[in-house]
Amino acid sequence: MTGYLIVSAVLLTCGVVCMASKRNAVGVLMGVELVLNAASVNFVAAAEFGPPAVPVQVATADAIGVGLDGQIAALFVIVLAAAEAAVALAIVLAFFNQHGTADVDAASELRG
Amino acid sequence: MLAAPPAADLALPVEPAEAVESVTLAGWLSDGVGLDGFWALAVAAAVHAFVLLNLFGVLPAVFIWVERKWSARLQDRLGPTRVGGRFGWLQALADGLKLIQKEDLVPDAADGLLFRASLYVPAISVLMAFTLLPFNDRWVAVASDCGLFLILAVLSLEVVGVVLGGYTSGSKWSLLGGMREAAQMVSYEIPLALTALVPVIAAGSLSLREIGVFQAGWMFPNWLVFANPFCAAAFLCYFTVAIAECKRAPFDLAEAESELVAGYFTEYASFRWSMFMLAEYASMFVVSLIATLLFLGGWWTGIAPLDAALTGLNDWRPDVGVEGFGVGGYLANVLFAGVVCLKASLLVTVQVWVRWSLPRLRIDQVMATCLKYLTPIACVLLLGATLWPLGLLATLGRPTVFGSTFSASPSPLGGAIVEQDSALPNGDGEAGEALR
Amino acid sequence: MTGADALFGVFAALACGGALGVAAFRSVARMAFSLVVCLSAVAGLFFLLNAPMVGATQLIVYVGGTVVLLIFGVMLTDAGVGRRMKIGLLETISMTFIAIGLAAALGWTAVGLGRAIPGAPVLDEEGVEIVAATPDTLRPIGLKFLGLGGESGVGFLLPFEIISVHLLVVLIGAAYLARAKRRVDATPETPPEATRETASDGLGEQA
Amino acid sequence: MARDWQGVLPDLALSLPAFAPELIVCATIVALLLTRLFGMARWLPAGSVAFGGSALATALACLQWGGAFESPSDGWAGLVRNDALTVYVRVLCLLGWNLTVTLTLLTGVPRPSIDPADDDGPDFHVPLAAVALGSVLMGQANHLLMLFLAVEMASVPAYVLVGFRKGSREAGEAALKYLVFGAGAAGVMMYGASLLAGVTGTLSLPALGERLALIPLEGLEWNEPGVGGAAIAGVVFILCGLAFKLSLVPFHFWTPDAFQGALAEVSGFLSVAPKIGAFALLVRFGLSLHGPFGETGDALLTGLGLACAAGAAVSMTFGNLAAFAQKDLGRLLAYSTVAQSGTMLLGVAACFLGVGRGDGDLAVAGLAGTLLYLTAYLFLNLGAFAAVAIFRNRTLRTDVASLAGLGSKMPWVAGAFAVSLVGLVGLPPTAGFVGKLAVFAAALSDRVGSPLLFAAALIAAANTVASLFYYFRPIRSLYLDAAPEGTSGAPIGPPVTGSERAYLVLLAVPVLLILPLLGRLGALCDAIAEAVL
Repeated sequence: MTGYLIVSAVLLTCGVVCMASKRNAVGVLMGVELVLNAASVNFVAAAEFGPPAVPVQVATADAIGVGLDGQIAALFVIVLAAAEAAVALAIVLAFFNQHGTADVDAASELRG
Repeated sequence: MLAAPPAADLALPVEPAEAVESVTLAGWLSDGVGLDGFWALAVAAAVHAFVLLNLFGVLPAVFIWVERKWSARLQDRLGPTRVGGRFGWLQALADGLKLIQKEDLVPDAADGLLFRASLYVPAISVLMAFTLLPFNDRWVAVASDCGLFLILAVLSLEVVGVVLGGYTSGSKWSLLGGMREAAQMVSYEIPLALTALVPVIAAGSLSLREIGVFQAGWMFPNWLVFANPFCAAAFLCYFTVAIAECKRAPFDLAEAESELVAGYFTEYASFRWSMFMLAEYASMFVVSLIATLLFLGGWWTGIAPLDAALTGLNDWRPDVGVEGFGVGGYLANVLFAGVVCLKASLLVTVQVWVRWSLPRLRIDQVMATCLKYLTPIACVLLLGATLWPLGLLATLGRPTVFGSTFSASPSPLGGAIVEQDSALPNGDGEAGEALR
Repeated sequence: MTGADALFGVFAALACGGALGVAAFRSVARMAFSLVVCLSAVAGLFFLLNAPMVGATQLIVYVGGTVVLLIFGVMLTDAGVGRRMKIGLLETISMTFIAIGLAAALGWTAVGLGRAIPGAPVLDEEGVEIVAATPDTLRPIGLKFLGLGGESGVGFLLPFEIISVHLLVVLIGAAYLARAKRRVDATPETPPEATRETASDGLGEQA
Repeated sequence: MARDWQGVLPDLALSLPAFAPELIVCATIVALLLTRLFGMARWLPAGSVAFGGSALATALACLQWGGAFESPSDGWAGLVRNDALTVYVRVLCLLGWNLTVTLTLLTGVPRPSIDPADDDGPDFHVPLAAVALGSVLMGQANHLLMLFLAVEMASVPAYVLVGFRKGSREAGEAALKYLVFGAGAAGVMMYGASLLAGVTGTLSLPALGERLALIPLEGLEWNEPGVGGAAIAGVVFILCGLAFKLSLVPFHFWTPDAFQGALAEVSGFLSVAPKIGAFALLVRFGLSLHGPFGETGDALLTGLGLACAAGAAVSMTFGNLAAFAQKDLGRLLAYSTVAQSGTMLLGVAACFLGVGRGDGDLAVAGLAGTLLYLTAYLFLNLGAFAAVAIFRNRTLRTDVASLAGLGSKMPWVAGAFAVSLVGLVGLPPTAGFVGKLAVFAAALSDRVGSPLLFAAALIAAANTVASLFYYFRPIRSLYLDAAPEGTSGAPIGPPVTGSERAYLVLLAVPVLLILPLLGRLGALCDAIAEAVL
C-alpha cells in the first residue's frame, strides 16, 4: 500500500508542478491528467487493500473498506477526465484560432 | 446483460471426464528442476515471451509472402519466384535482411528521441494483444475475465505510436498521415467495440476463452456467427471495421502512397520501417483471430465428432519421463491452436484479397463510412442482439432458434429467466451431451 | 521478492519516470510521450491491484482516447516539433523547491497512511497467479452500475446516468467550440487558416 | 441475480419521485437536441424548449416543498440526501435557471440564425441546463463521488458557456483561464477525496463522519505521519476545490476574467446557481465531519470554521479592494461576487463553529443567515447582470463609462440596476440588507467568543462601508455624469421593451419588498437549518 501511495504522491507532485510551470495550455492539461491519475491510483489501492486506516469497530461489512467502490470511483475519474479533456482541447483550439498561440501567458489581455 | 450465469456454473462442454492436472512450465521448473519460485516464474515467462515474440515475428513474414503471391495472382503476375525456390518462400526473409542492412536515417527536423521511441508503441501494443489471445482452451498467457475488453484496450494504444511517430518526424507528409490515421483509428474503435459486443451478448461473457468454449459442437448453429441474424451481420460489420483498424485498403488513406508518399512512416527507413510493417501484419492477424474466436467457432473445427476426437487426445498419456506431462493433451493443444491459426490466416488472406480488389476511399468517405453508417449499424445490431433472445423467448419459449440441446448455457438472458420460471422447457440438463 | 513485487517495481518506476518526464521536459511532444508511458504504467499498476476493468478502461479511454486528443491539441497548436518552452531560471528553482516540499509532505503522509492501513497486499506466493488469475470484478462492477443497492451494496445507477448526460452535454459543447464558424455575418478577428479549419472540423465530427 | 432486481425496484420507486425535477432537466437537454435533429427548430426554438423545461422543473421542485421537511430521506442508495436543504437549493437553482433563460429570450442570446439548422440555440441552452443540473446535484450530494460528479457537471459546461462567443478574443481567453484553474481544482479535489477514502474506507459522507470520529485526537497532529495528516490533507484538498467554485480568495483568479469575457447573462447565472449549490455542498461536507460520537471530527470542524472565517475576511477585503479599480461592469461585479462569497462564508463559518463546539443556536443562526443571504443574492445579482445585459444590447459596451447619462434615457433599466447595486451594498430596505444583517448577527452571536469570527464580522462591517464607493460609481455614472461628447448618449439599439421592464421589475420586487415577507422567509430558513442540523 505504501508503495502505491508514494507513486500517487509522486504523480500528484509532478502534476501540480506541471500545472504551475508549463506555459503551453496543453502542457497544463497534461498536469491535470497526472493529478487525476494520482487520485485513481489511490482509489484502486484503497479498494484492493481493504480495511481502512481508521480502526472500524463495527465488525460488519463496513470493515471491508472501500472495496469495489474505489474501482468504480477510478472509472468515473477516467471518464470525467476524458470529458474534461474534450472540452479543454476545444477551448484551447478556439483560443489558438484567436490568438495564434497556445501560450497561457499570452492570455493576459483581460485585466483591470 | 440482465444477469449472467456465474462463471462457476458455466458447464464447460469439453471438460474431460477426470480433470487432468496439467503441469505448467513454471511448476515443472520449480518442482522438477528445483529452481527458486521467483526464478522459475521468470524463466517460464521468458520462454513464453520468446515463443510469442517469434509468433509475432514469423507470422508477418508468412503473411507478407502470402500477400505478394496472392496479389500477383489477382493481377495475373507471378510474384516472387526466386528466393527459396520456385514459390519464393524466403522472399520475406530476404526483404528483412535487405532492410536491416540499410542506413538508419533520422531526419534533421525530427525530434530524435521520440522518432526513435514511438515506433515501438504499435509493436508493443500488438505484442501485448498476443498475450491475451487464447489459442485454445488452455493456451492463453493472460486469462482475464474481461479479455476482449483488454485486447481492444491494448490495440487502441497503437494509434498513440502512429500519431506520435508521424508528428515527430518533422515532415508534412508524416504529419498529415498521422492525423488522418489518428482520426480514423479513434473513430473506428467505436464500431469495432460495438460489433465485438454482439457475440459477447450471445455468449454471456467477455472472456475470450469462455466465448471459445461456448461455441463447441457442430458448426451450424453453434458458431456464434450463426447464433442469430444480428450476429451474422455483426461479423460482416466487424470485419469491415477491422480492416480499417489495421489501416488496410480500402481504408489506408493515412499511408496513401499516391498522395502522402507513405503517410505517417514516410521518414522511417530500414529496420524502424519494418517495425511498423511487422506491427501492421501482426495486427491483421490479431483482429482476424479475434473474429475467429468471437464468430467462427474459435479453435473448434466445427465438426462435432472430430472435435470430440481431438478433445479425447487429452486422455492419451504415454510415459515420456516427465511426471504429469500428457503428450496427448499437448498434441491436442497444438492441433487446436493450428485450427484457430488456420482460420485466422484465411481471414487475413481475405483482407489481402480485399486490398487488391477494391479502390481506395477518400478520407472524408472513410470518416463518413464510420460515423454515418457503421456506427449506427453497430448500435442497431447491438440492440437487436439484446432483444433477439427476448423475442424468441416470447414466441418460441426458448432463447435460441435451434436452442436447447446444444449449448451449455443458451444465453445469459435465457439462463436467468429459465432459472426463474421452471415451467419453461429447460434443456440445460443435457448440456454439452452432444460432445461426450 | 515475489513476481508481483518485481512487476510493481517496474511499473512504479515507469509511472514515476513518466510523470517526472512530463514535469521536466520542455517540448510538448516529449511531454505527451512521457504521459503515455506514465499512464500505461498506471494501467499496469491497476492490473497488479486486481482491477483489470479499471486498467483496461485506463488504456482504452485515457491512453487511446484522451492522450490522443491531447496530442491532437499539441499538433494543432504547436509551432514546431522541437520547439521548447522557455522557462526562467528563477521559476525552475522555485518550482524545484515547491516540488520537493510537496513531495516530501505527501510522501510523509503516504508512508504513514500505508503503515496505518492494516491490510496486506493480496499476493500469491506461487507467483503464477499474479498476472494470470484475477478475481471476477467484472460482474460485480456491472451489477453495481445497474443496481441501486439492495444486496449488492451501494449501487451507482445515478452517477452512471448522470455521467451519460454529462458526456452528452460536454460533447455538444466541445463540438460547438471546435466547429469552424459557418455563419457569414460573424467574422472572427483573425480568420483561421484553411488547414486549421478543416482540422477542427474533423475533430468536431469525431466528437 | 434476479433478487438484485427485485431489490432495485422499490428503491427506484422511492428515489425517482424526489428526483423528478432533475429528470425534467435531463429531459430538457434531450429535447433540445431532438428539436434540432428532427428539424423542429423552426417552429419550436431552443429558447422556448429551455423555458418550458425550466419552468416545469421549477414548478415540480416547488411542489416537493412539504415532504422533505417531514421525512428527510436518502435517495439512490445513499448517494444523495433528500432533505429541506436539498429542496430549498433545488428551488433556488432552478429558479435562477428559469430567470436566466427568460433573460436570454428577452435579450436575444444566442442570436437566432436565419437557418434553423445552423442555430446556436441548443448549443447554448444545453450547457446552461447542465450547469443547473450540476448545481442542483451539488445541493444534494451525499457521497464523495457524487460530490465530484456534481462539481464537474457544474464546471465543465460552464467553460463552454464562458467561451460561447467564438469569434471573440476575450471569450477565448476567459474560457481558457477558467478551464485551467477549474481543471486543476477538480484534480486536486479528487485527490483529496481519494485520500479520505483511503483513510476511512468509505466514500459516503455520513459514514465519513463516523469513521473520522474514530481517529484519536492526537492523531490530528501535522507532524504525525499517517492517518491524521492524510485526513487533514484530504479535507483541505476538497475544500480547495469547493473554494474554487465559490471563488474565494486564493482560488478566485478565474472569476474576473471569466465574468468579463462571458456574456452578461452567463455571468449572472454562473455567479448564482453554482454558488448556491456549492455553499450547500460546503455545508453538507463540513457537517459530515461532525460525527455522532468522538471529538476528532468536531476538532476538524472547528478548525474548518476558523479557516472559513479567515477566508471570509480575506475574500471580502480583497474583493472589495480589487473592485475599486475596475472599469468593466462584468469585472466589477465579478470582484463584488468574490466579496459577497466572503460575506456568505461568514455565516457558514458561524455554523461550523457552532456545530463543532456544540452551540446549536449559533449553528442554526449561521446557516439560516447564509440561506437568507443566498436567496437575496439570487435576485440581486441576476438583476444586476440582467441590467448589464440590457445596457450592453443598447450601447454595445460593458464598461462603467458607457453608462453615462443613461439614467434619464433608460429610466427603468437604470432604476433596476441601481436597486440591485444598493442591495448588493446591503443598504436598507433591500433584501441585501436583510441577508447581511442575518449573517452578521449570527457571527456576532457567538457566545463562546471566537476572536477570529468576531474580527471577521467587524471586517465585514467595515467592508460594507468600503463597498459603497465602488457600487455607487455605476450609479453616479448613470445619473450624474453627462453623456460623452459626440455620441449624444443616444442608445444604439431599439428602445427598451415592455417585457424587459417587466422582467426587471419582477427581479426588483422581491429585493424591495422583502421586509414584509421577512418573518416567513426567516422562519423558513431557520426551519431548514434546524432540519439539517
